[in-house]
Amino acid sequence: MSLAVLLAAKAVVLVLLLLNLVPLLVWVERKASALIQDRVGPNRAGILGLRFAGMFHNLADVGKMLTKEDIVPAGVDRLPFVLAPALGLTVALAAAAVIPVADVWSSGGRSVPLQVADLDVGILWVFAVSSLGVYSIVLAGWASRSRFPLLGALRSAAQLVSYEVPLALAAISVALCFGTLRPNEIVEAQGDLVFGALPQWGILLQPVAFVIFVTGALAETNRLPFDLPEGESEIVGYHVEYSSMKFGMFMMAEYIHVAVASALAATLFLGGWQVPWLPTEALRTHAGPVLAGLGAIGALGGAAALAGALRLPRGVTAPRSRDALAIGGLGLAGVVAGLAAAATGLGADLGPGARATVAAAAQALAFGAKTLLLCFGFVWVRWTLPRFRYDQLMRLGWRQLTPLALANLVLTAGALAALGELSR
Amino acid sequence: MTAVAFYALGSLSVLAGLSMITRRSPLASALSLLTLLAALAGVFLLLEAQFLGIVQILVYAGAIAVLVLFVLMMVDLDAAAVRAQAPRAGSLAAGVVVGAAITAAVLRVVLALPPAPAAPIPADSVGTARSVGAVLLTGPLLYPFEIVSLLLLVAVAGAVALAKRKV
Amino acid sequence: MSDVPDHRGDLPALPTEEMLVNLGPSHPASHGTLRVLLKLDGERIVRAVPEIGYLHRGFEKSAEKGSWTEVIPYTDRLNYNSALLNNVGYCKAVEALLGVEVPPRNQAIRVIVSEMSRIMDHLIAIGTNLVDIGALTNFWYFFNLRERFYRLVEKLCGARLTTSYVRIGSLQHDLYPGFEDDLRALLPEIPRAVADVRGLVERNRIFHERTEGVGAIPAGEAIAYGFTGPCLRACGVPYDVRKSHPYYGYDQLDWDVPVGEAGDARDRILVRFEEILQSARILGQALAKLPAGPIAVADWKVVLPPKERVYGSIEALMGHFKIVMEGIRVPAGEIYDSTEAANGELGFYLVSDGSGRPYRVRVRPPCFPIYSAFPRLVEGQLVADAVAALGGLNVVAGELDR
Amino acid sequence: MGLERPPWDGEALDRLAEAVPGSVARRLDANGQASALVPAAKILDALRFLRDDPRGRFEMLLDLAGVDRLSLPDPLPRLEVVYHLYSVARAARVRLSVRVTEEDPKLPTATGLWPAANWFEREVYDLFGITFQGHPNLKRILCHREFVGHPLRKDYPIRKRQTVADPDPLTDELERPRP
Repeated sequence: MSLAVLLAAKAVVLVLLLLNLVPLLVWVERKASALIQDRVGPNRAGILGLRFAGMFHNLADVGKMLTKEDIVPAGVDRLPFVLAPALGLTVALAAAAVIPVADVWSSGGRSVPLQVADLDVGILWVFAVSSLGVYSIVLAGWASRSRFPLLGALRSAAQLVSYEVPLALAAISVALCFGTLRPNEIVEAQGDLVFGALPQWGILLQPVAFVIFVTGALAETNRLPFDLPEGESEIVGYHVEYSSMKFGMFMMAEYIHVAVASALAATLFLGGWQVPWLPTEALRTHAGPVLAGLGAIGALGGAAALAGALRLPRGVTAPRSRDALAIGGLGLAGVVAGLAAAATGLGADLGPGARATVAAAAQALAFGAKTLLLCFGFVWVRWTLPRFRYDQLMRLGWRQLTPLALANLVLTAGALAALGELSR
Repeated sequence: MTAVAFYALGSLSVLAGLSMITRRSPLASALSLLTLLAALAGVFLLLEAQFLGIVQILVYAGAIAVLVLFVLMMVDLDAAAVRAQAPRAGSLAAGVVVGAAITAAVLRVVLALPPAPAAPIPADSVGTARSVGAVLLTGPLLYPFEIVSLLLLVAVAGAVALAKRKV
Repeated sequence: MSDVPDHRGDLPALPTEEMLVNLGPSHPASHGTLRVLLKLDGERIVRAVPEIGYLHRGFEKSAEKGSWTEVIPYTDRLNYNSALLNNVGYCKAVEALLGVEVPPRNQAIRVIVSEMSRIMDHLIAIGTNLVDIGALTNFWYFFNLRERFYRLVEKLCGARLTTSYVRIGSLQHDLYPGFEDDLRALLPEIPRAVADVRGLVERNRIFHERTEGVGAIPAGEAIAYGFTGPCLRACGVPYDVRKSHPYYGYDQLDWDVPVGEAGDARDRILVRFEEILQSARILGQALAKLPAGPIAVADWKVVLPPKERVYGSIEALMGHFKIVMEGIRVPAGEIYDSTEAANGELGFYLVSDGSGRPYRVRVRPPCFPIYSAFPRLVEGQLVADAVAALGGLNVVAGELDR
Repeated sequence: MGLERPPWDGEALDRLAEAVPGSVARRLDANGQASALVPAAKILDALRFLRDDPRGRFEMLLDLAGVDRLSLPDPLPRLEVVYHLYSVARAARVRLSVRVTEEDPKLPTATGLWPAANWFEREVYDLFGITFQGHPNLKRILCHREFVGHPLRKDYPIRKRQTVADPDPLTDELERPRP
């Protein structure tokens, strides 16, 4: 039964992690767009005078979403109308279940895979589950009994089904290279080196697939330049008739989709939890220096926060002095904790459990960094490109990406067959 | 536990199937179909046929049922118009006959199967992508599989040609 | 990838029911209160029926109620993105009917405020058009510059939007000391902002695909529909009132009329880009040549005498009294006079009965005939094209509905 | 810097008087602007001549506006429609005026000559109550469709309040053939 408890615990942690990633991504989106657009971005909402560079706007948004009147327009199909946002959120969360955040934690005969479900066909699971996300949009558009949402739903049904094809083909090329569909095995395989120097990441083996995958992922997450189901300046979107937290759930689902897509792209192409040049065994053997390195990174981050805080206006009356104090305090705490960790890593002798934990932490950090980098890429693209038109989108999907992905797949298979890799 | 899950999923799929053919609203029918497909995928997963279960969702729920919905949205059937076409006695009877025939055929096949092996099937032996691939692409099923693929390709080409001509 | 402007060949045709969709009167892409009823076959527009009048305020009727001067604030509200251009256009028409000519300094100032206004209008037109096709960031690059212009306008006129700066035969007041420096400091910002936005769109394939051939109209048809301004120039017709019928010394300045070729949404945007730069050129030259001297005509029947003179002399007092009580007496007659506003030829057809009140103030708003061609521009194209085309026309409801 | 008047093409009107007999009832040139009073029966011919005359080439209907002459010195016939034509090629303008009586405010439509006339004429119809015969879609354009009266007429009571509520479904125009 402890297996079930562990599974449940991992699922809860994953869901909480993803749900908390949403405000972070929203914040990144707002601040990054502000940076790109030459403006300040959110900086007003605060708690006790603390503002934290607009971080609390997300809290305010949650309060707003939860307390706004929840309007269900007359004439809608009630059940699907209510079901749609919940479905979207559920599906987005479920897709992440097979993605490993670190290598299997093992110590003294016990081993815990650091992912919710270690499926043999894990990659397919992500596609299968996220392909259900289209129902959320289609049902929302249909049930609203309104023309603009219906247009959004039509666009969405066509778009999501179309882009799944190149997306899956790109992923399958990678799976071919590594000979498995199990995410953890794919990541493990990416720890090997090619030419004796470079980590054998998916992006090195399959650069074309990476481009196709990221393009398809943008389309699957309904982000610019593929945000046609939403298309706020044209058809206003499939969720026009939604308000309050129902609308909020669509938004959350979108950001979770972004996170999941980034995580999957990191898993397939950027080596997942692999710390470059440091396979799990090496991390465990040298857990002390690794911990010291992590501590040093934390200390550097803390120092950066402290330095930033020192540049904020200070003084009793300055509006951001409390921010300076709080951020500076946190930065100081980070420096102290980082240095302490570094000292522990260098001084103390770690047990096998601790060694595995340190290795897993380093890998989880690497994975998180890669995922967030890709998420930032999503944001960056959104604020740079205009939106496609429906026919252009379809043309890109069917006439360019799909043949390209097919050719890539055939070439990959041919190359692997020539190298005799397929008989493994 | 497996048995409980099996009976739950089984009855869910039967209910969803019934709901699919009895619902007046096409949308409700489509949603019932979706539920049915998901429940069947669950059954496959219980049988350690991971690949099949997930492909079931990916292909049928994720693509085909979406296309069904897509067409439904385009056509936007009026519920009243559907109600007006109440099933006639003749077609109802024909349905019962055909249904009974199919059930009989399925039962015959199922009853003729050898009894289930006593030991549980090892998880990695049949349901994985590797084992399915081995059966389909290297075994005696390779030629039928490829012929079916060709047939589907021809069907797609034919559909495109027909749709284009209608312009 | 094909470049056919007509998308019929590109989408496989599905026989589907036609759907009616109301774009507006409240829609994010209408930038005001416009309404278009669209009949759609899937996403393709079979029929577009525009309805206007949601912002009809009876400008022409209101103008008949007060004195000639009292019309000026109403003109602010025509194309509210470039109120100064409307002020100049109206006052120039009344002065033409009066037969007076404003002094050179006044003319130069009018050129300066007109071009500032034109730049501001084009910034918003391009910015919002790009927003309509999903490129949101450009909007801020332009609006930051526009905001700096607005600060300048506010410093000059005391208002940002409703300027009412120009007076018949005069101006509200002369430039404040230091205006030239403020404007000169702003001039280098203009090409910088344009370069920022061009950098994002000019070699962006999505931008070109979204705008090329969208809402296109050949030159001959554009003329028949009464297109003027950037929309006509995008078709390749170099018609600009400032060049063809120069006023205020535009002919003595060195600038060019940019033209496009295809008359589509892309050329409208590109022409406006270029016009912003040309206006910046004009601004630089006008600043360099800004003459000294009075800003008001020396006729107390047209402009209010200076306050110190009113207190000191009976003639000035009489003049002041007459203008305030009766208004400016414009001789009976009719006149059509036009200027180049941001959207095209802004014409005023004035009829005076010789009293101090306008008998008829007819305004020819440039976007009225342009918008009337909207169904012609978008039928057969996709919903997204309608939105992209609408933004390029820069239809301003204040001017359209009056 | 002079106050430059745009060239107004009086000669085109002279040619018009010659080519279309009876089309120029009177010249109304004023303030240096060439203008002619044209009888309602001749207006279409006059417009067509000016548009097609190779020496005139007034290919643009710049403006079309109404005037209620009720309290002008020359008040009858009461309603006037003013056409401003522009030649892009020659940068020249002319003005034509047509007057119709209050009792029979009818004019032929110019939509066959210029598509621009469509909305201009609708506006004049809306605000002055002049009907343009043969117009493909003569309905109000600025005022609400339930509005009663023609507001730019001088005798329209400006204090009058009207309740207009029912939006125009516009579906009638969907079926109308495009001119």
